[in-house]
This record gives sequence, structure tokens and C-alpha cells, in this order.
Amino acid sequence: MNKRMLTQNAAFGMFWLAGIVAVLIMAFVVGYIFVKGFPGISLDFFTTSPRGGLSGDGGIYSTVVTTFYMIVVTLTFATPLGVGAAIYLTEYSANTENKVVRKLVTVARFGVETLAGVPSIVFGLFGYALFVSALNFGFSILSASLAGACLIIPVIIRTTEEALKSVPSGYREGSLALGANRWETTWKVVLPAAFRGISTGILLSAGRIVSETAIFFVTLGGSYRVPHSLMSGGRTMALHVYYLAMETRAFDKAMSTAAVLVGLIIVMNLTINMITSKIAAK
Amino acid sequence: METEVTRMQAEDYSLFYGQFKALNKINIKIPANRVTAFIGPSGCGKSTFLRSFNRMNDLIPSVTTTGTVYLDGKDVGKQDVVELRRKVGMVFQRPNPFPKSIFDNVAYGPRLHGTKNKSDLAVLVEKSLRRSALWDEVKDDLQKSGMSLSGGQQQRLCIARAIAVNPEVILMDEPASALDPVATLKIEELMNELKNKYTIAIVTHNMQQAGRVSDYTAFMLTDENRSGNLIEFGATKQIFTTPSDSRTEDYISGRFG
Amino acid sequence: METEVTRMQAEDYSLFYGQFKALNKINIKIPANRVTAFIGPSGCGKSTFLRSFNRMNDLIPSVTTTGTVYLDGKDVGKQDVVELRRKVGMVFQRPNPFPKSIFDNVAYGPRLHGTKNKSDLAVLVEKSLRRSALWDEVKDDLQKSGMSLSGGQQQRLCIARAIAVNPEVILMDEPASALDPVATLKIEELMNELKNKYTIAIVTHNMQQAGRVSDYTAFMLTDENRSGNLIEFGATKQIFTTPSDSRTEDYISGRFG
Amino acid sequence: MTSGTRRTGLEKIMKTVLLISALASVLIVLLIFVFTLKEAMPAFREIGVWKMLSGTTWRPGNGEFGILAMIAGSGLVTLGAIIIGVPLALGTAVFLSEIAPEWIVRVVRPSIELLAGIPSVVYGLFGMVIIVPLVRMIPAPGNAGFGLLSASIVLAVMVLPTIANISEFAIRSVPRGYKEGSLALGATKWETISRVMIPAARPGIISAVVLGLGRALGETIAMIMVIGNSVILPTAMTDNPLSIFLSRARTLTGNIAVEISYATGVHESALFATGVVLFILIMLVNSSARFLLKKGAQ
Amino acid sequence: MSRDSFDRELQEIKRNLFQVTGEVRKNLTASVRYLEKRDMQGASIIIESDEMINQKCLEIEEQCLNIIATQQPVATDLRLLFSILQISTEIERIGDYAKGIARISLKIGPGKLIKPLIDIPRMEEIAGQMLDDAIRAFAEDDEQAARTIPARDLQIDVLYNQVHRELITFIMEKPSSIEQTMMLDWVAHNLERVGERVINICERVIFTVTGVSVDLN
Amino acid sequence: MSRDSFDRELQEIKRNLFQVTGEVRKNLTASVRYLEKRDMQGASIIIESDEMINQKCLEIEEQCLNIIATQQPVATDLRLLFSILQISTEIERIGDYAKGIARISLKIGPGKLIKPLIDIPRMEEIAGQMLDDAIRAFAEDDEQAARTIPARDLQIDVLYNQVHRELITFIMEKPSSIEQTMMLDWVAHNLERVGERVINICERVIFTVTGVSVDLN
Amino acid sequence: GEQATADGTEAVEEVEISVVGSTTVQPLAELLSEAYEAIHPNVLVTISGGGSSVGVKSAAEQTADIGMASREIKDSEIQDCPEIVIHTIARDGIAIVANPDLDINGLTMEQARDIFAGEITDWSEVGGSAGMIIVAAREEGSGTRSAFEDLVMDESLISETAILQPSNGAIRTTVATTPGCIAFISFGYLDDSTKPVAIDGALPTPENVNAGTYPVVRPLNMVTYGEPTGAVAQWLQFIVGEDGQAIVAAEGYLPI
Ligand SMILES: Nc1ncnc2c1ncn2[C@@H]1O[C@H](COP(=O)(O)OP(=O)(O)OP(=O)(O)O)[C@@H](O)[C@H]1O
Ligand SMILES: Nc1ncnc2c1ncn2[C@@H]1O[C@H](COP(=O)(O)OP(=O)(O)OP(=O)(O)O)[C@@H](O)[C@H]1O
Ligand SMILES: [Mg+2]
Ligand SMILES: [Mg+2]
Ligand SMILES: O=P([O-])([O-])[O-]
Repeated sequence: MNKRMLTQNAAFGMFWLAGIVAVLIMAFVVGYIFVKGFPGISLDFFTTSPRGGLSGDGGIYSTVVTTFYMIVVTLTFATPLGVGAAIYLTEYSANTENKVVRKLVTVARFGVETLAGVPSIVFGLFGYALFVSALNFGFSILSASLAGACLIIPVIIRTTEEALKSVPSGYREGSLALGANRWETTWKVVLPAAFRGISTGILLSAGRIVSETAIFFVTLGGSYRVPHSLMSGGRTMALHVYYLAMETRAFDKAMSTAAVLVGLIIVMNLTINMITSKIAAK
Repeated sequence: METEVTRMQAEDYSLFYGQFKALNKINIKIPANRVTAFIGPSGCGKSTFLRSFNRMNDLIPSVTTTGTVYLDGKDVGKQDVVELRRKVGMVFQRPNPFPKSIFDNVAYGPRLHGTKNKSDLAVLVEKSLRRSALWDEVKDDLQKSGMSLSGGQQQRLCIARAIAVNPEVILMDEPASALDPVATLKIEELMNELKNKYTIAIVTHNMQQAGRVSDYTAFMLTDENRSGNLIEFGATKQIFTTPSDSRTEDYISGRFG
Repeated sequence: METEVTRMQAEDYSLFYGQFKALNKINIKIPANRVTAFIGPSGCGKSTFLRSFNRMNDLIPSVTTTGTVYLDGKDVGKQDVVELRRKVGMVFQRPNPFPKSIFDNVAYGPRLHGTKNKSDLAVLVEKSLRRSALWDEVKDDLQKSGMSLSGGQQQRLCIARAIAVNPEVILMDEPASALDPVATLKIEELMNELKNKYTIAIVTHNMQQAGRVSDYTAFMLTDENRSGNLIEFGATKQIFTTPSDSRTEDYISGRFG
Repeated sequence: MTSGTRRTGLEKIMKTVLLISALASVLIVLLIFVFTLKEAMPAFREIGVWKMLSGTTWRPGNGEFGILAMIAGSGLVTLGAIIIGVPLALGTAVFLSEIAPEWIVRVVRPSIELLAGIPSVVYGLFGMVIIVPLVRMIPAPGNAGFGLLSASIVLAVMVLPTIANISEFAIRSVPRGYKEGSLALGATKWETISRVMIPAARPGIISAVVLGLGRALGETIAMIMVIGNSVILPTAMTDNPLSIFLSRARTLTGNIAVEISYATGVHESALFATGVVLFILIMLVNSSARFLLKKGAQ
Repeated sequence: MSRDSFDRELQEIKRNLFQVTGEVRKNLTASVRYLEKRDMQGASIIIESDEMINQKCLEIEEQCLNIIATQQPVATDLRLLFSILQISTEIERIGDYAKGIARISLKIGPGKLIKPLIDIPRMEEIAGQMLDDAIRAFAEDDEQAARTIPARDLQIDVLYNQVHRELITFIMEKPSSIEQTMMLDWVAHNLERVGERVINICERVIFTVTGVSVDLN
Repeated sequence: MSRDSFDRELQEIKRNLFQVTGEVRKNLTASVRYLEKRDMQGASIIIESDEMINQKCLEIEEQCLNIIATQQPVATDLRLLFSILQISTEIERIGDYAKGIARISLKIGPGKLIKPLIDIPRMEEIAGQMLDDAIRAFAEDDEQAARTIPARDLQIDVLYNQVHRELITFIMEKPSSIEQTMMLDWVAHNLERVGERVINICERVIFTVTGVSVDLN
Repeated sequence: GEQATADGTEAVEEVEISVVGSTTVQPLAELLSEAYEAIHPNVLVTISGGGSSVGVKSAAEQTADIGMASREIKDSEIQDCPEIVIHTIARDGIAIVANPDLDINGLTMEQARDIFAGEITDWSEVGGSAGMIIVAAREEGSGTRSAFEDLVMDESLISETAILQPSNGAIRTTVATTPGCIAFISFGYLDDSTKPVAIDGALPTPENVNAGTYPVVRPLNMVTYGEPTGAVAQWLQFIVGEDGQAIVAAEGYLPI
């Protein structure tokens, strides 16, 4: 009996340690970046663009703008496709007798799953080969966000599917039994009920765009100017951290930018948590 | 029985899930303005049969059928499914109000079917809620979410929602199995009142419930091929006191197996 | 009642979830080798009370209690919880066999408590399975996963698992609510046999079931503070024919509300 | 036109539109594969698939395009990350799902989610500034800090959330009944966890690890920043075979990212070929994860 | 609160019981009246109507069976149904006694009675009153009343003994009247039986209310 | 198969019914024998034992109530319980008739009877046989038997009429014997009633088996 | 930057010049553009990286106005697109730098070659105190690397075990922080975090390059498709002009 409890205490000690270490890692990474980064953050830091070549002077204004553009444009491409695909896969696919369509659905599912596993550098390669070179979009927000959209479409499809699936099937049956057709049911009942879930998916995708570096490294060009059209190149905050770290000696600036990035991610996570906890509360 | 008006009818109705014959040549006449209960062991096809009345089985791609189901003498398979489902309402096992206000829940069906006028809708919603015996409990806050109601209230809301499109028949698949005994009795009482205006078909696992609520009882059972057959159909009183088939007796007296 | 041996007892037992008093000064003596049923509307604290007997409530951090629960005259709170739970077995609402073989499911408890010898285990497993009336159905393949059994079989497997550690008391929280009527009756019959060797306490929503299976019935109800109280306790026959409290009568006759 | 036919018409249109959206992913996958493969073809043709895969020398300037070193690098760095990260991640998962009090869970879980959200470039930066100098302090000839160990540590932190999250979910989704059933039989919490919960969650945990593996294989930027990028088959640097992890290396991803900007001709094509290899490798890993998950679901 | 339809059904059965009781009660009084008045036709009607009474009692029994089978009543409801079942049997028997009296009436034939009836109508009056009160006690769950009514049966017994002795004296005086006299003794006996049936009803009332079976005889 | 415990309970009730029937049957025969033999003590024992019979019948009734309340039987089970309930009442009444005969025995006193009993023991024999057969029919769900038994009641009726007429003649001849003669008439009457009770039992058997209420009178 | 146009001085039409290519030239070009835009508010010069090869290709395919290359334009590239015009805007020395803690001040060309080839592995072999030599280098394809190979390595190959970093900045950081490390970087990146190593006695300074004593030099080029016109031409003129070359010099590169 005593031995059983001793074993348990030993095991639990290890688990506590694991939990503590995990938190310490987080605290250390984030803390270090904040401690090193905060001193460099001022209003100027946000309102001026990078300048001065290798000196790493200036702030991050243009990179914030670029990041924002990237989020908007990428989501504009990916959201309708992703949500639409998810709707088809969850709401329609199970209800087709047509053999061809069923095959297509299997293929589509495979596509989504494969896409989700593709490493981002391959999206980069692909974006570089197709959008930058073959389609001649050059290093531009357009090229980068098309490649980025490929990255987040599976994320949106998955989270949206999850959200749609978590809508009780009773809602659908209830609506169908009242004489509504599929689309009416989806539009009026299922989508509103899944809205929060879908929006966390979109937010999550925005987070992916904010943090992504590898794809944009080979598609966005890295110009630190404020982009003024879809065809402009640019530099997201994450890319800026990379440039600062790898090209210049401005590690302090890199840290400040990283701190801003991490801060942004924290805010996004909090928002997602808020939304999901509201879903859970329902 | 002979004197009853038939509202729905199945004639040599068989249903297949792919190769599997789930219902085997069912013949039955569901009398109008009565509560007809379907009882039988799990998997005997009660739900499947019930869902044939409003063609909910159409949603399952593998389903094929032979024979005919009639509503008021007309083959349901040849009717517009949207219109059919308006006429044949359905209430499910778990209360499934939409995550909308009470008002919007009830108004959902009428809006679909073209009632847009606000005051018409208000009248309709009130009438439906009164009829489902929920009005007094919710009239003070129709904008409250339907989900915030208790289980029993939710189920009555679902009944109101079904009523709001002015159906002729209401199908209920174990409508009280997720409710506690008190809420269950309320639903049962409600059925008793609704049958004045509607024809009600209910699936239940609970023999006692069938006894309490129904005027007619249909007993189903699977045969050696696991297909569901209608074993006996008759007035509930008769089924519960002098069933004519020994399998019915075994089942209702709990000796089945 | 006076002539019965008391196996478990609660004395002025109250239980709080944080600030909320879920059980209010319960006094009851559970007679040995009898089936005692707990009935009452949802939320009256039946499950909570049942779980007090084997201290499953210890798992909920917010729980505090006053008063005492005794097993064979000894305060359960002062006993080693692991040993207590061996003596007081539990069967849950949903059958919950472990995702292991039938054999390993039944052998799980004995192994924990030190039986390692293979042949001892085999004997024990067979005995437990026989006692839970499952042996004949599974003896040909004890290596089959416990999950592959039907719901009713799974529940009997869980009973066998509980029996295997040689408990004195078996607690059952709505053990048949997830089962169909046929499987339910089997479980009920089983209880009837098990009470020869064990003391059984069962929570049920189903008055009919309480009537069928139990020798004693305890009726619980929430008071104005939503705390659960024991309203009436007595021989099931008496409760079902001449309850002494009008609330009991209202509840068992379905007039509660 | 009646409202009925209008309603039906809309339904049909939407159905088609949605089907097309659903197929977009396939189209993208196809495009990716076709384009990458097309770009990679010249390299495969000129160098030969086998020669590429088995070649240990990568000197585009000399027309040598062996990627075995990169495959080894990717493999080793992932292995290192798994060795460091998995125990920690699983420990955390068990801790969160079964042991920690609620308020601690409320602190730890968001911390781990935050770890998942931090951009990889930030990890890279952190690795360059903190991990690499720390690793450099290990006495071994030629140890510059940059190398597999640093990369594995960074990667371990990066996959920690993936593995911990999915494992925690797997453990949490073990039906409550298992736990209660075991406890009610007089098992201690640890016996319950080790004999019932973890075995029941095993498929989920395994696929969590495999998914983490996939993510680790695909990581790029942070790797470039700390691994040293040398194209060599890693070898032990001292007598201790573990010192292989002090060796510098290059990952498949790093190979692409580092050189794509400068590459032309066969060199560029070879990088695309690297991409193809990476793609296939990760597909293998992921589909085995999916397979495990499916098997677990049964 | 709830179970409205069940309560409604219960009430209906009760109503049926009261109705048939009313008819039996009427027949009982009528049977003695017609005997006094030598109304052959009236007696025939009573005999005929008993068929219907039996039928009604059977129906009540069937209703009880149905409601027990379909509604699964317990406790008071179930006791009530049990009682209704038993009371309806008692009522049916009382109906039979009335029919018996009417039959005797017919057997005696239209001629004048050998002696005027004095105590027999008194017996009927008391028995009828007891029946009325017992049924009222049942309707009102009046345990108290049910406990006091049986005492009145003593009066009936006293009257019956009186009638019996009187009739025996009569026979001794006038042996040729023996047939009619014995028949009248039968009538008194039947009325005495009614008293006992009413006591049974009272027992049922007490059972319904308290759940305890008592023996009031 | 299932519902074992329920079936066991049902069987027990049935057993109790058979047991009490056995006792009643014994008392019935004994009551007439003791009347013949002028066995005052035996008669007293019968009167005493009736208390226990009543008690047993009450118990059966209670068991039926309990099993209906707790087990919610339907269909055949429920009909069976209904029938047991009614049959036990009939049996109890038959017991009462035996007690009545014993009482008369006591009233007549230990002296010799005014005339030897011939038809009355015959009546008892037939009625007792009918009771045996009816209970057997019940035990065996033998609808056929239940339908044929009532015909035998005619014999009893014939015997009763015979006894009655005989006794009337006797009184006319010897008015002083009127008290005892009328008492013997009572005995015959009681036995005649037994026949009718048995018919009721047969009706119940048919109801149990078929669910149909018939009137065999 | 470009906000200069917002403060009312815009009279001339807005022009954008896109410049793509070498990441070595990129920071210099950025500085030049900042200076140029200050005096020409209507002009916006966007500078993207991508590498020398991409720069040449972009110019050839006309997806950018100007391509940047940190090396000589290859014959193959000229063959592919004979229309391209090369504008050398500066020269860049490639300096060998070592970790500042090292007690090594100069190497011979030979020694340097052997060190980078991995044949000399300990500092004691070249006169320093004992310690493992850690070589860092740019990645394959880098203009800096190929220039270094051309100018220093002859037929030898850079050691496989060298730390490879994809940018000059990263190399500088690596050298600065790694004990025993040696590497080569563009002059533009020279600062006091690393220790310049003299080759054959000549320290890597613009003076020594100009004097011809420091041999490791390469051109920094801008490439256009055809002769430039308009704004592009003006911008290129600005670079090669006095102001432009002043910036070039200030950044440590060699004016032409
Ligand atoms: N979508 C489906 N595809 C294939 N088979 C199905 C499907 N739905 C039901 N079945 C099968 O059809 C038979 C009848 O199922 P159904 O759900 O109608 O039974 P039920 O009588 O309602 O049972 P329960 O009482 O458990 O609800 C079962 O054998 C079931 O397995
Ligand atoms: N873990 C918990 N924390 C807080 N309150 C709880 C918890 N579990 C139960 N309760 C509350 O305690 C009361 C009694 O709950 P319990 O589950 O014992 O009721 P029950 O009688 O078993 O109901 P049911 O029939 O629905 O199972 C309820 O008000 C419930 O909301
Ligand atoms: Mg069903
Ligand atoms: Mg509970
Ligand atoms: O970046 P590079 O100048 O070395 O090509």
C-alpha cells in the first residue's frame, strides 16, 4: 500500500517538474524577449520606418503596415475558399449519392490533409516558382499572400470544419424537418452557430501569417518601404526580425520587434481564448 | 379502428440501407387526430420508419425504398419534399432549438415558407407557443435565447416550432428520452392536447410511455434477417391487455430476449 | 426494517459544493444484502449521495462535508480510501469497460490489490463473470476487447469487474439508463441475485425500475435552497402503495411539479 | 418564379460553388507538386535521383548535388528534438490533464499555447542569442555552439506545444468513465493514469509525437539561424558518440532557404528537388500519423 | 399539476361507478316498493335492468384493467382503482339482491301478500341510506364516515331477526303460507346481505384513504 | 429469459391462492360432515379457522397490489393478477359459506337432526368437485374446462330445489321443526351459492386466458 | 522615406523605381535611395533582396527596373540576355575577419587558403596560440563567396565543415561571438566587433585596395535592360555621382 503511494508520489513529482519546466521555458523566452525588447520600444519605434541600411536604424512602421496588408490580403483569398470548402465537406459531402462527387470529396479531403502537412518552405518554393517567376508577379504582396493563402487554407478548413461539426446535428435535422433546404439550413442555422468557431480559425490563420517567415523570405522581397499596391514588395515584422538578426548588428532592434510580435501574438491568443471560452460556456 | 380517418399510410413499404433491408413490407394506417406509438426493441427500425413519413431518410444517400407511403392518400415520394416536411413536422430525441431567440426559433419555419409580415409572425408565434403550452412561461421574454430554457421547455419550444408551419402530422422520435420524469409528463400531457388538431406518431423505448400517451400502438420487431417488421398494430388498450401476438406480449411484459 | 443488519449508514451527513449545500443532513441506514434504491427528481443529489459512500466526491476539490458516513460502523472518512473503494464497488451510468480484453478488465482490480498468480486470476475472473451472468456469453473468447461487447454485456462486465475485488457494497448510478429494455431487465435480474452476497445501492430515475428491483426505497427531494433532503425511506412495497409523505406520493405517481 | 423554385435554384448554385472551393485544395496541392516537380526535373535528370539521394557532397559550384547530408541533418535534428521534447511534452500533458489543480492549468495551458504562437524567427533569434552561446560552453574541439544540439533544443521547445496539446487532448478525451471506473476499484491516481489513461490515449499520443516530428522536419528559419548550415554528414566530435549532436549540419529546409536566392540553373533545380524530397518525407510522416490516429479512433 | 389525462380517466371511472351505484340504489328501493305494491311489471323491469348493471360493472372493471395496464398507477391511485374494482363488485351484488327481491315479487304473483310489510321496507330504508352514505364517504375520502356507517348494520340485523322470528311464528300459525313466508324471509335476508356489502364498501373506503385493510364485520 | 424475480413472485401469489383454496375446500367438506356427525368441536374449529383464511385472502390481495405497484405488469400478467384478486374474493366467500354451515351446526346443537341428510352432502360433493376442477382449470389455463364446469351447477340447483321442497313439506307436516328445517334450508342455500361462486371462478379463468369477460350464469 | 511626397512638394509626377537583387548591395542601395528620395520627393525607390542571380534575372526579364549583383555578371547571363547593361556602382573589398580575441594579425594568402580549405586546423600552425580554427563562410551561390573563391581559394574548396551563414551580417555575428572563428565579409560590414586580418601584410582597408596591396576586391553592379532612361537613369547617375559615391565611401565600400 505504502509502496503504491510512494510510486505515485515519485511519478507525480516528475509531472509537476515537467509542468513547471514548460512554464519556465515560456517565461524565460517571453521574458527575455520582453526585457531585452521593451527598452527599444517607444512611440517613434512604431511611427518610423526602418532606415539606414546596415545600421538597422528606424522603427517598424512599414513592417507593421506590411504585416497588416499581408493579413488582410491573405485572408481575403483564403477565407472564402477555406470556409466554402469546409462547408462542402461537412454539410454536403455526406449527402451525395453521386459516385463521381463522392470520389471528388475523397480527393478533396486528401488534398486538404496533404496541404496541411506541406512545410512552409515548400509553399515558399512553390510561390517563388509560380507567382514570383512564372506568373511574373515578382516579389510582391500578391505573390506572398497567394503563397500564404495556401498555408492557411487548410487551417481555415480544419477549424471551420471543427466548428461546423460541433454544431449539434439536431440543428440541421430541425431545420431540414421544417422544410428548409441544405443551403438555407447552412446559412441560417449552422453558420451562425459556428460563427465563433470559424472566427477563431480565422484569427488563428492571421496569427500564422504574422509569424510566418520562411514563405515570405522567398516571395515578399524584403523591401522595407510601405507597400502601396498589391504588386509592391515588403517586409513583415517577422521578416524584419530575421533581417535585423541576420544582416545587421541591431540585436536590440530585433528584440524590440520580436517583443512587439510576441505581444501581438499574446493579444491574439487571449482573444481566441476569450472566444472559445465563450463557446464552451454556451 | 375501422371508424378512424386515415391520415398517413404505408403500403408494402420496405427500406434498404444499401444492401441491408431495414424495414420489411410494412403496412399500416395511422389514424388522424390520434396518437400512434411505435414500440419495439432497439434497432427494429422505429426511427427509420418514422423518418420515412417526412422523407428525412432522403438525406442518407444509401437509402432505397420499395412500396409507398401516403399522406392523405397521396404518395409522399411524389410530393415536393419541402412542402411535405411542412405538412409533416418532426420533433427529435434531444431538444434541438436553434441558438436563436425563442421568437426566431418559432418564426424560423414560417419565414422560410414565406411569411415575412411582422405582425403576422407575432400572432403565429404566440399561437404556436400557446398551443405547445409554453407561452405562459416565456411570454415575458421572447428575445431570450431558446437555449437558455430547461430541457423540457426546449422540447416544447421545438414542438411550437413544428406547429408554427401548420403541419398536419407531427412525428416525434423519443421526444422525452432526454428529459426527467416531470418534464416527460408535461410533454405527454401536451401530446394529449395536440391530438385534437394534429395527427401524432411517436417512437418510444418506454412501454409505459406508450401506454400513457397513445391511442394506438404499433409493435415492431426484427426478423431473422435483422429487418424490421410490423408485428402488431391496434388500440393501445388492447395491446396492453390482450395483445394477439405472443411476441408483443413478451415484449410489453418485459420477457423479451 | 428493524430486523435488518445495517451495512452502510449516513448520520447528519451534509455535502457542499463550495458554498452550495447539495445534501442536507441525511440520515439513513442501508441494510445489508438488500437492494436499496434512491429515487428523486434530477438534481436532488442522488448521485452525489451515492458517491459519498466510496468517497468518489473526494475527486472534486470544492467538496466539503459535515456529518459522517459509516461502513460497517466505521467512519469512511477515516479509512484508507483505496481500501474503502475496494470494499465499496461502483458501477456507472454508462458502461465503462477499459479498452482492454475482457479478462484484463476483470483482472484489473485484483492485480492492483496484489493478486499476481495467473491461475488465481483465472479462477477469480471466471467466478466474477459467472456471478455477473456473463460467463456463458464470453467464455469462448476472454481475450476479446471489452469494448466489443453490447451495451448490456459491457455493463455486466463492469459489474464483474466490481465483483472481482470482492466488495461488500456495490453502488450503481443509473446502471441501466443507457441500455435498452431487454438489457435493462437482465441487469435488474442480476441485481436480484447479487443481493444474496452483496449490499446494493442503486440510483435510478425510473420509478418503475426502483419498484422492480429494490427492497428499500429512499426518496430524495430538494428544498427551497436547492439542497437535497431525504424525504422518505422505507420498504419499496410500502413506498409504492402507501407512502407516508405526500411529496413521495406526488413523485411516484407522476404528479410532481 | 415561385419561391420554391428560387430556393431550389440557389441551393444548386451554392452546392456547385462550394464543391469548387472544396476542390481548390486539391488544385493547390497539384499545382505545388507539379510546379515543384517540374522545376526539380532538370536536376533529377541531370544528376540522377539516386545520386542526389546518396551523395554526401553538396557543391553546386562543382556540380555536386548530394543531399544525404541534409537528410541526415534533418533526421538527426528531429531525433534530438524528439528526445528532448517528448518527455517534457508528455509530462506536461499528463500534468495538465490529470494532476495540476485547475488554477495551475489556467496558467500553464495558455503558456504552452503562447509557445506555439511565438514566430519561429523569434525562436531563431532566441536560439542565436541564448542557446548557441550556452552550447558553445560544452568543451569539445570544434564546437562553435552552432549545430544539431542548439537546433534540437530550439526545435524541442517549438514542438513542445504541438505534442503537449494533442497529447493532453488525447488524455482528456479518454472517457471519464475509465478513470472513475479504475478509481472506484481502489486504484491510486498514478495506477489509474499509467494503466488505464495512458494506454487508452496511446494512439493519440503517438500521433501527437509523429505530428510533432512532421512539424520539426518542416521548420526552416529557426534552423538556419542556429544549426550552422554546414553540409556535412554529422559525426561525433569526441569519443562520446553523443557529441555527434555538437556537430554542425544542414536541414533540407535550410538548404532551400539558404541558397534559393542565389541559385540558378541546375543549382536552383536541385533546390526544388530538395523540396520534393522534403515534401515526400513529410507526407510519409504525416500519413503515418493520420493512419495511427485513425487506428486509434477505431 | 400534471397527469391531467390520467386524472381525467380516473374521474371518469369514478363517475361510472357512481352512476351504476345510483341505478342499483334505485332498483333496491324499487324492488321493495314493487313488492309492497305487487307491481309485477315494475319487478320485471328491475330484473331486465340488472343485465345492464352487470354490463356496466364489467365495463368499470375493464376500465380499471386498462388504466392499470397503460398508466401504471401507484400508491393512492392504485388503491383507488383496487377499491373501485371491489366496490363495483359489491354494487353488482347489491344489484343482484334487488333483482332477487324482484324475482321473489314475481314468484309470489300479483295476489295480495299474506301480511302487510312493515319491517322489510324499514330494512331497505336503512340499507339504502347506508349505501348512499358509504358511496358518499368513498367519493369524499371520508374515512371517519366509513368507520361509523357499519354500526348501523346492527339495526338491520335486529330488524332481520325480528322479521325472521315473526315469519316463523306466522308459519307455525298458518303452515299453508309457508311458501310465501319463506320467500319474504329471503327478501329480508337479501336486505341483510346488502348491509354487509355496504360494510365491505366502507372497508374499501378506509383502505383507499389509509392503505390499511380493516375488517369491520 | 428475464423477469425471473417477477415470475417467481407471481408464482408465489398463485401458490398462496391454491393453498388457501385448499383450506377452504377442506372446511367446506368438513362443515357438512360435522353437520351430519353433529360434531360441535369440529364446527368450532372451522369457524375459528375462517379468520385465518380471511387473513390469507387479504394477504393475497395485498401481494397483488404490491406486485402491480412495483412491477407494472401488463397483458396476461395483469389479467392473471386481476383474476387472482377476484378468485381470492370468491374463495373467501366460499370459506364464509363453510363457516356459515358450521355456525348453523352449532346453532342446531349437539342433538340428533330431525332427518338424515341425503341431498345436502351430495350438493357439497358436487360443489366441492366443481371448485377443485375450477381451480385446476385456473392453474392450467384450461379454458375448455372452465367453460364446461358451470353446467354442473344445474345439478346443484336441482338438488337445492329438491331439498327446499322437501323441507317445506317437512315443516307443513311438523311445524315445530321449523327452526331446524329453515336452518338446513340455509345450509343448502349456502351450498347452492358455492356453485355460483365457482362459476365466477370459471369466468375468471376464461378472462385470464382470453382477456374476454364472459357471463356463464 | 516616401512620406516626403505628402508634405506638399509634389509637383512632378510620381515615379517608382524597383530594384531587386543582391542582399549585399541591398543595404547600400537602401541608404542611397534614402538620400535620393530626400532630394527627389516624387521618386520612390523600392529595394528588394533575392540575391545577385535573381537581380540579374529580374532585370533581364524586366520584372524590375534594376537588378543588383554583388559579383561580375556571368557570361552565361549575358548570353541569355545580351540586352542587359551593367553599371558598376562601387567596388567592395572582401575582408578576412577573425574573432577579436585571437592573437593573429596577419596571414599569407597561402595560409588563408589552407585555413579556409580546412587544411590548417589549429591556430598554432599559423603562429597563434593553440586553438581549433573554426571557419565560417557564406553559402554556395553567394556573390561574396564566389568572389572570395575566385580571388583567394584558387582551385581549393572551402572546407565542408565551415559554418555557413546566409548573410554577411550573420557571418559577422558568428565571428564576433565564436572563439577561434575566422571568416570573410564584405567591407561594408566591417566594424569593431571583429578583427580584420591582414593578408600578405595588407590590412583590408580601402586605402590598401586603392594602393593595390589588398587583392580581394569585386565590383558591385546594377543591371538594367537596355540603356536606362528617365528616372532610372537619373537615379543611376546620382549613384555614380559625387553624392552617391560619398555615401559609398562612407559605408566602407570603394568608390569607382
Ligand atoms: N444511416 C444508416 N445506415 C445504415 N444502417 C442504418 C442507418 N440508420 C439505421 N440503420 C440500421 O437500421 C436498423 C434500424 O435502425 P433504427 O435507428 O431505425 O432503429 P430504432 O428502432 O429506431 O432503434 P433505437 O430504438 O435504438 O433508436 C438498425 O439495424 C440500424 O443499425
Ligand atoms: N461537481 C459539481 N460541482 C458543483 N455542483 C455540483 C457538482 N455535481 C453536482 N452538483 C450539483 O449538486 C446537485 C445534486 O447533483 P447530483 O448530480 O447529485 O443530482 P442527481 O440527483 O444525481 O441528478 P440526476 O438525476 O440528474 O443525475 C445539483 O444541483 C448539481 O447541480
Ligand atoms: Mg430510434
Ligand atoms: Mg445522477
Ligand atoms: O549576398 P551576396 O552579395 O553574397 O550575393
